[in-house]
Amino acid sequence: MAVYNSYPLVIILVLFISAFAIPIFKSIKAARTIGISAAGISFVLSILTLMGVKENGAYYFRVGHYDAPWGIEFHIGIIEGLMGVLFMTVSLAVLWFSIYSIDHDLSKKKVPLFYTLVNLLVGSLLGIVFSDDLFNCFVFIEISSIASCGIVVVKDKKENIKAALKYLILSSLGSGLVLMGIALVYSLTGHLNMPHIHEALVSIYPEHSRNMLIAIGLFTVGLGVKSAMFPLHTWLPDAHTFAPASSSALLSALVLKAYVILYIKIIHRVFGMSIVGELPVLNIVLLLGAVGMIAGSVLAILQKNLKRMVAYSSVAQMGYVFFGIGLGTTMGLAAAIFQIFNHAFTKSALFLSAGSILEKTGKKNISDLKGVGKEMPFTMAIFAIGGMSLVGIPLLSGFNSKWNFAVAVIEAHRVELLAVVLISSLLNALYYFPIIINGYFGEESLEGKVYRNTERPIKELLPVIVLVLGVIYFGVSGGGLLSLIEAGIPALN
Amino acid sequence: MKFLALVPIVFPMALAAGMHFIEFKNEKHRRAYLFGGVFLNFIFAMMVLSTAQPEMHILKINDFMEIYFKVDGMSKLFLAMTSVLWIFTTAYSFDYMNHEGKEQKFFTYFLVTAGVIVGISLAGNIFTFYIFYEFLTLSTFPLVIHTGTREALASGKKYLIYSFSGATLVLLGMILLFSVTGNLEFMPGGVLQGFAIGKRLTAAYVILFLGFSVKAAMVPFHSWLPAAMVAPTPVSALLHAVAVVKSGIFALVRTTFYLFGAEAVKAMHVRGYLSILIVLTILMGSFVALHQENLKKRLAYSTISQLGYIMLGILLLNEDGLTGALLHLINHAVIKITLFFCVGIIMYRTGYKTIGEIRGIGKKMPITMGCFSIASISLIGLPPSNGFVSKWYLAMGGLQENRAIFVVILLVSAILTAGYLLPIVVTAFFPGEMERELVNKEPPLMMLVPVLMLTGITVVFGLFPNYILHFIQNISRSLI
Amino acid sequence: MNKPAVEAERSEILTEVGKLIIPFIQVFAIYVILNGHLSPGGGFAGGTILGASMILHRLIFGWDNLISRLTYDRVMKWMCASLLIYGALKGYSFLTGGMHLEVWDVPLGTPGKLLSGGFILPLNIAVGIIVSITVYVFFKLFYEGTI
Amino acid sequence: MKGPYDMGHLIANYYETGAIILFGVGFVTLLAHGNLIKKIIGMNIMDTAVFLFFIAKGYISGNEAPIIRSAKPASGYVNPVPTALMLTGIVIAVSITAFALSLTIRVYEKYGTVDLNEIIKMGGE
Repeated sequence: MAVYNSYPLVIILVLFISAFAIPIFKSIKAARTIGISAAGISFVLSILTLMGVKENGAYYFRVGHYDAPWGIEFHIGIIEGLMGVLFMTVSLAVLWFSIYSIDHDLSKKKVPLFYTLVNLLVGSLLGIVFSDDLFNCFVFIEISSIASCGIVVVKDKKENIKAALKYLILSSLGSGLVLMGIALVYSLTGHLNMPHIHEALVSIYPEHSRNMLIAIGLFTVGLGVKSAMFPLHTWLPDAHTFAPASSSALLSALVLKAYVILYIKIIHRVFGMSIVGELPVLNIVLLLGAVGMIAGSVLAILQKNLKRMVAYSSVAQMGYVFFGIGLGTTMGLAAAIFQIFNHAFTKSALFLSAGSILEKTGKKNISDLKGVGKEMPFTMAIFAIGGMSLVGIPLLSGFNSKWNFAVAVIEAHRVELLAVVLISSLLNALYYFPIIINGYFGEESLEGKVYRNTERPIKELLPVIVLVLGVIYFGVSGGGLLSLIEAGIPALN
Repeated sequence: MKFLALVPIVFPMALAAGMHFIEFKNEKHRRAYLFGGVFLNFIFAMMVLSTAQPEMHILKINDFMEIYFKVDGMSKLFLAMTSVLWIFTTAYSFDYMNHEGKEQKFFTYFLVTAGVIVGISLAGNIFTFYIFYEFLTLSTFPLVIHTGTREALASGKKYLIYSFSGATLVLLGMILLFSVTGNLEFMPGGVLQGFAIGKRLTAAYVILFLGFSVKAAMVPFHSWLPAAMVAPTPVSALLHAVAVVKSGIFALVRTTFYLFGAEAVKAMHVRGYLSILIVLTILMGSFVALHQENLKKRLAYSTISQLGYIMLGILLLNEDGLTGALLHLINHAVIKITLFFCVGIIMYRTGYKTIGEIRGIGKKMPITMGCFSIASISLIGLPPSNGFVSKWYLAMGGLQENRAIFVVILLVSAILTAGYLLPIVVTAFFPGEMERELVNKEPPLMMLVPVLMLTGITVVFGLFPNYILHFIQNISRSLI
Repeated sequence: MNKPAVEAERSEILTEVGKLIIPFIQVFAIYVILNGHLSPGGGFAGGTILGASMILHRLIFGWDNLISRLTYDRVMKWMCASLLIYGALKGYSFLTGGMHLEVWDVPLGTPGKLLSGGFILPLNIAVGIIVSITVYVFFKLFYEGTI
Repeated sequence: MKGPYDMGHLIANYYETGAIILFGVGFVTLLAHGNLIKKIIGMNIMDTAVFLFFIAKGYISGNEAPIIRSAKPASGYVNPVPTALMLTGIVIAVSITAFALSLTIRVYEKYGTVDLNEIIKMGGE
């Protein structure tokens, strides 16, 4: 048993303990130091974990003194390791950005609370990713829903409270459904540990297929609500629009993703493709994903508020993820996980830059943003790169992601679905390009604007630039990541 | 020297970035910087073309995504054409843009586009091509909306939507093709050796053809081109004659002969349907051009019709047809850029935009209008102009395929071309009663010299077509 | 945490009964917390009882000397400190258990001996503090409308 | 053996039936009511239904509560795992409820109503 095996647990412990250490000190400076250094330590540990897993393969880590059927286990494969690195990278960048921006959104008293909640949130999300025990996952889900509502409502405006309440109600609906699903699975098998459930389910499959269908349906809807699967996304635009920029970035980049990872684990580790393949669930997920890809973009086109538009675009991008899962092939799953990376980096960069624009100019409507490219050229450039990545300009990660989906669709012999992927990316162009164009070009819009008068200093933009570099890196050399993901998928089963 | 190919691509972009850091003492210094830069880039491009090692693998992301440059006959032809014409356009733009304003911005994107075009011509597989094809849209877009008026923005939006829809189709076609062959390298004769021509390949070809024909302004997808006429004249000239539409044509040649191969396309039985669209393009372009009052719009529709010839030549899939098409690619580029420059000079000197306003202008600007007349005659295709040579080969190609109808169409269209170009010449030189008072004379030398030299090239190509003809015949022989 | 503007007049009966039973409730709470190390009881149950006694105190005696010292910041500090202790102890046993490291073997304990239960006693106390404070804070939140 | 669609199954497994009915009641209350308080009540009913379901699943008729006093073998006790899980579940449900209620109070302060439909109607943006 190598030392790195315990790092996932250490990461979660460090994040949780630091989260509760913050309120003791109360000063903003201490909160920042503790919060960011905990995230930094976790970041390093997550990289070490990934390196270890890459070298020695997936492993189980027993939490506490009892072995699997009774105790809780973590399962760390390459996918989980990658997710750990992704989550820690994004949250570190967001925390770094929040140093410069969070004071603007929150009252002084609330700033330490924000850092507490962020650390709690990231810790619980990683718990969802790592844990191999369904009930433990449920506990982490609930912690994360409270914490994510918390980082919405921490900005004390009435819209935020409304949005958080809407979010809380729908997400507790989702977790209720998930819990019912767990109850059904438990009543069928008597286990909560994923591989054990899987074994038991396979042995009793044919006679209890209806029960399993209900259970997996409950999981689909429950986790679908939480990860904004298309018709269940109604809470998302409000929550992501009104939250502070840093919170929106975390919510869209990480929170949605953890539930998707859990869903993938439920499909592949709990039920297994041999059972799920017999049930019609994946086709429905595929359909909802495809509809979401189109409808999310159409809804985004209709929006007038910049952050709201970016939020609706998340619905479309999550549609891609479900689309990939719904294909039911290895390549589809790999494409979905790659899209998780792509979207996490791109969308957090978009939210942070949109938040900066909102913060510095005070304009939230798209129609008011004409000429903002002259006032904040670098922020706008970051926004432009993010937008272009989602549109699918080559050499940015969005293009690679779409390419993976195309390959997956062809491999699954469903060529007609290519049209959905391409139409969706065209629709993306329809709402990102006008903003970029109106921001940078056009005689009328540039009049009276002073060059760089509201620009953030480059130092404050560095975290976002790091995220954008990630977008470019995955665009230029996405092959490495994809083959890593593909290598990790067998361990999921 | 693996990265040699990157030099002419990156160098102009570096120049463009450099413009923002260097403080030019006066206008002259900047002109020297720009002209020197573009000329140096021409030399770099020539160095790449004459390199001993024609294949350059730059970066491999996965099987599909590989940045790969290759020098072959086709890229030599296209790159030589674009980089020569680029020099003329640069020289011409100095004075013209002085009058238009915002030169800094203009030359930035102008240089970036120069690099992108080199990338397009050197691309060794369709993925690399696609990247530069998208970048071409992005880098020419600011040029199209250069004036920044509401109208310009609307046209720019149209341009973007058309181009991206086309590019999306291209992507779809690429994916379909890749799913069959797993190889997207440009190779003479195509990558389809040993593959049965199935529905998917046919679909891929049609989709790629339609996708690329958006930039080549084929008829249902042409309307961005006249709309983009709001751009300054050098940009229009570039869009039409050199960069954008020609890269669409270039892409069609690459797709048809280097990816699918003439044999495979012949076996697909889709040529008939595509050539209906193309014939429509030729005739409609000419007919609409007849009714255009605005000189630039008239030239724009003329471009649409002339591009139809080239696409027709490509789809004939025989040696003479392809020779004619490639020859017309070059000839049309030279002629059309001359015509646009002449119209640009008129606008620069007088501000006149429509045919009614230019009565009698030939007497005040004899050199400009003389060049315009020579170019017009060449485009109509009267012997011994270069237009005649290319149309001759196109007609030969049509006859070889036993399609006399194409020859008829070519003749009709030639008459129509005369119908929309000659009135300009006639009104300019023979104003009749309504002569107008014009005080302005010929434009500055920097604008006149490029026009004269281009006209000279047109004449030389018409009188001595053999050198370039041989080169092109070699290419088409290797492909069919 | 400001003093509410209007305090209801205190009832004599309530005050006297409160004085009598609140200490008993609290002692019982502590008993339940301590009893939980190897037998029924424990921090959660005991903490709830303790929290209830604090609520009762607040209801009967109003804003008096004792309660006014339990400011939000102060109780939060207590709670966070308990959480830290809890996290550190659990983290230690999770990690050593998971790594099969027995640096210091935590004893399983024998029924009836309070200190033999290893981490269970401090964990129970921490849980008791956390739960009682949570219950009390919830009450305050809904009774007074603010935290 | 009775067939799979026999109503007798519903009666025989009355606690499961009851739990599912309760779950449905909670679900509909949560979704259909505009009033936030009722929504929260529905959420609680839903959670309670799951607790009931879980604990019923752990119960083995005739066995003792799992507090080891005598030397009875393990088979003599009911399954303690669901109970332990549901204890956690209850704590979670309580905290979510409390959080939701406190948010409701704030919403009432700011909007003057607890009806979500009305709030959305006024919601400016």
